[in-house]
Amino acid sequence: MIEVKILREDFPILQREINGYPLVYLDNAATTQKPNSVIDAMNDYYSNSNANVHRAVHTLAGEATEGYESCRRALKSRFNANKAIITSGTTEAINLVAHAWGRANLSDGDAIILTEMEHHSDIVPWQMLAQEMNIELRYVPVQKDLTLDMELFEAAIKGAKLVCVVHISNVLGVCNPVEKIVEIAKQNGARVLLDAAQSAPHQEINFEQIGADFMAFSAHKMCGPTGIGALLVNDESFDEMQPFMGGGDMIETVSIHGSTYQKNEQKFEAGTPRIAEAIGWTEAIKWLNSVDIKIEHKRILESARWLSGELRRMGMTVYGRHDDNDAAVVSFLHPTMNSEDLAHLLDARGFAVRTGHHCAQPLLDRLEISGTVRVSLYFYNTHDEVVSFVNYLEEILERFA
Amino acid sequence: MIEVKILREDFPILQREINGYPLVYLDNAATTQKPNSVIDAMNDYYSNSNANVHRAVHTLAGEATEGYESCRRALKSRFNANKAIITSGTTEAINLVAHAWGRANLSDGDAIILTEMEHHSDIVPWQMLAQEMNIELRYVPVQKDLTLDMELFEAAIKGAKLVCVVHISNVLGVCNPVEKIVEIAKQNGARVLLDAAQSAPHQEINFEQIGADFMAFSAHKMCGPTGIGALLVNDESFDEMQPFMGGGDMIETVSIHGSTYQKNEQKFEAGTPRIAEAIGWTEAIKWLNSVDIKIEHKRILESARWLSGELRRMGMTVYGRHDDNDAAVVSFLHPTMNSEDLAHLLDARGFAVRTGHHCAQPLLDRLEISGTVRVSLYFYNTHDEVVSFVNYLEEILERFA
Amino acid sequence: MNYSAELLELIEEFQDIDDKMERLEMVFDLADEVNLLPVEQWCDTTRVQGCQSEAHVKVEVLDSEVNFYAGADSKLVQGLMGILTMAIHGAKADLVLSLTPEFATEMGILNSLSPSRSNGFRNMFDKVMTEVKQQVD
Amino acid sequence: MNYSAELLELIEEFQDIDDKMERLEMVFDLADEVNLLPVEQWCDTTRVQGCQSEAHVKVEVLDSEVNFYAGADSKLVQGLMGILTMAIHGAKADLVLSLTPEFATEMGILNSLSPSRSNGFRNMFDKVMTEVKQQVD
Ligand SMILES: Cc1ncc(COP(=O)(O)O)c(C=O)c1O
Ligand SMILES: Cc1ncc(COP(=O)(O)O)c(C=O)c1O
Repeated sequence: MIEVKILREDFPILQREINGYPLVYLDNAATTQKPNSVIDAMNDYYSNSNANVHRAVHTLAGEATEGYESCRRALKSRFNANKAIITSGTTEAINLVAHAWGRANLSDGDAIILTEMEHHSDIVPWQMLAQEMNIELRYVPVQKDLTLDMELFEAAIKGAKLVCVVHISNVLGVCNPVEKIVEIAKQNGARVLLDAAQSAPHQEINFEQIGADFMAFSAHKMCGPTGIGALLVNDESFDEMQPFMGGGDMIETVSIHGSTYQKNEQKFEAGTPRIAEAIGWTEAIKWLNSVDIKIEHKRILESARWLSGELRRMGMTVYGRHDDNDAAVVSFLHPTMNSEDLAHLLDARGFAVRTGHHCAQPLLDRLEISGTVRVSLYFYNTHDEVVSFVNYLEEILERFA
Repeated sequence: MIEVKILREDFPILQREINGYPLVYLDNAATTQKPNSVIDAMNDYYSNSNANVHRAVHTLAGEATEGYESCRRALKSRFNANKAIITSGTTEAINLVAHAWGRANLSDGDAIILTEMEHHSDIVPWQMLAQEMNIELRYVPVQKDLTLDMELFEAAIKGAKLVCVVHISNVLGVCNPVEKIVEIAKQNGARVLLDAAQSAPHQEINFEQIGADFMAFSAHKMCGPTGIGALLVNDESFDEMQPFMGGGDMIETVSIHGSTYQKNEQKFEAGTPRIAEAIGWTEAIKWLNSVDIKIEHKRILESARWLSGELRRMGMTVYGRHDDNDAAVVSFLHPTMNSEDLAHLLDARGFAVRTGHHCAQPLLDRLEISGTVRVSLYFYNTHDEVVSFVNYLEEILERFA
Repeated sequence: MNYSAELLELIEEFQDIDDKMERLEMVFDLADEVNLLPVEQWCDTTRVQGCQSEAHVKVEVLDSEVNFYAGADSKLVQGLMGILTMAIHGAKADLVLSLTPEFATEMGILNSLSPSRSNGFRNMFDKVMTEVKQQVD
Repeated sequence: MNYSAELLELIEEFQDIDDKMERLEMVFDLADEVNLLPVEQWCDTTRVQGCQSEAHVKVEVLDSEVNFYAGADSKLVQGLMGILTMAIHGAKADLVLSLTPEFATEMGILNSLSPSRSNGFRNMFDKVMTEVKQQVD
């Protein structure tokens, strides 16, 4: 086990001070920080190897192509997948499924199952598609215990063609029973899209073993750069996908009479790709590969559990349960104090938390609240940081509540 | 006028050696190199300010939001535009027009005008849309003198709803008469989309003055990072655009019964945006703002003219005319020697050129060739580099042709 | 600028504080200065756009003197309203119209706030100014 | 590895060259070693996939001896074919089947080429091996 102190040294931003106080970054579900290896790799690319990829002869283009494709290999290997399409993030990956698979394989009157726990990025694309194609959307409700109502899911699955489910909720940290969901979906002939934006950073995921058809996630939430993400696809669903965006790199031939497309992932990667980003992401995956993710997860989950207890003791309402596979995310509300005010006061001493609807309004509607304060931990957070957060929160409440 | 020697110092990659020879980077139409200020800004962002943008209270999120939005301001100000939507590049920007404007405003039997000079990224999206919506595509032919046949354009415009035209050809360097094209289009009630991927790096463009409705371009071709680009839109066309991709950040409210969307550019920027990239691009625009682009353009265009003459003297066929507004791009073919072989030999001494179809197969079909060798200059290229290129090429031809 | 003595004093007081938390504390305290606009009167015409929280303002110009009523579900926002109250409530309309949001920048409170909050302040200020102008014209 | 004396010599010759251009020059020269497959015989079954240029190969195993014919529109690619010719033409099929593309890596020619070209070489090698195997079985 690497000491967290040593692990922190990889992240230059953790030296930052805010208003004269050390940064305590507790907004990791929004985006994670980047280790030096990621920053340096992009730096090195731009300083030494920058070129456009594919179909070129010169040395730099070869290096850039190799760098870009190494990202795809790293993704396939870490997540055990046959096809990894590189996108600009989770959101584009889900939109890609809606356009490339949905529009080609769904039709008037079909049903898609979503859950009330979905992020907007896994709701709005389907609402838009539903409107266009007259498709029924069925939302699996979230129960009082913050889990999905699996009975209603089983009732809703009949006749559904696609199930879109978030692996780990970005508001609650709750990890959904995706193996069970895939099993039920498959029995009923439905495809499954996993929104793994929050799980990819926190778990070891075996895509093939889970048996989902699609899995979407973002680099920036797993120590990688902004502007890049991926969609993993199994072979069966990949073959059913039609091109989404058209342009350079995704074609085989173009004439004024029509075009033919590439056969592999590039078919869905139109235009100059995210080269520097892919090179950075490769390093982020290497960094994650080097971490004992189970031990680190357990450690920060313990901190989250402790934090939940302290917050409850202070009279807060905590939205989360923190089972073993849940993420170290703690959403809470003070009975009277405005959440944004609280976040401003926290920021005054360097504590970065997020407030608001976290892009999950349907979930908040179900919980009958309009937002939460969210603390989300990652592997470079220490228990000491969480303790100092609690101490300062108490000070705030004494002075302001 | 800044000495090119001094200007080169901004670009660390120009110190690179390839096989023991100094890199002579002549593949700028594919992608340009990045000045230190761009690399450093992204570095600094990841090392000191990285956070997710919008709707957040903490200091880092404020800095990230400010950084991201400063890119939009820089774009609007440099190109004199009211609306700048940030995309992942030219290709996505054009696909955005096809989906967000095209699908909402075109209908069965409408016509779109393209030219034979278009890049695949300005052809394939329209072929896909045409197939889906039964739209007619009319291609303006390229004449022997490598210009568009304006008579046939005027004949084709009747009844067309949209004209998509490349501002500067990435193969020929030819600058099309876009003011004239816009004038004719407007007289006939057609909208105009400019593919400015090659012109944005080389000219001062006043979007509002040109009067086009849409303008697409990529950061990576104008000293900025990969993975980011923009679509400029005028107000009239902006108001006609429907959302394209759905997800976080582009919504106002989401419920299980439906969603409402943002009113401004964010409506078309679903998901976590390209934050680091935007911050890098801002610096690239500042760098370009600091260059006397007219003088530098004239200088490299002179080199391109000289190169064309030398190549012709050596028996090459040159595809280009190099008028004052054309780009410093020189496409050529040796009568017998294979282009890729030539490029390999050039690379052996550090000269980076591109070969192949340059994602413009319809243009090459018209020229009855399958590819060219392309030398494309940018402001950091010196005339000495071009001279040494010619000298080495002569050596190659002596030994191999 | 034509700042009232009271406003000038407030600006100085703010400038004397280094610590961001203390500055926020002072803003909180100023929430009490607000002439409360009762929640029942909150509506679309009183709403300040672009605020993350609910923020409502109402202006009345009587005998060319500005009366300012406000309320918000955030105490911090209400504190900003308190500052604006001190700057304009009871002041002559022409004096009020000569103000710019500069004074808040001078206090250093705008950079103590997230961009969305400080934009919120600017929006509130603009809304108030527009309404004063309308009632004067 | 069971390299023939001729191939071993060639590998050494290549290893002795530092300069990339000279190495390419040698590859060019080896284009002459190819037993040309006439352009008229180029077709879909002879085409090497994934090559940027047209590259065609044909294999015949006669009396368990491999005969290799090839042609390309790139002289560099044809040079690679020449190297393969020296490695396999006239050799016993079982010896040929024991080869891996390693020898080209050892020569240093693969890293003298763009990834697409060196992939092209690998594709050519794989295609030849598959066809030898089919004819042996
Ligand atoms: C004229 C033209 N249009 C469009 C593109 C596509 O740009 P990107 O690949 O950055 O999306 C390019 C560059 O490849 C180009 O030269
Ligand atoms: C569960 C979940 N899904 C989707 C997203 C969207 O990811 P991105 O904004 O990177 O596209 C997020 C993050 O915001 C998320 O937490």
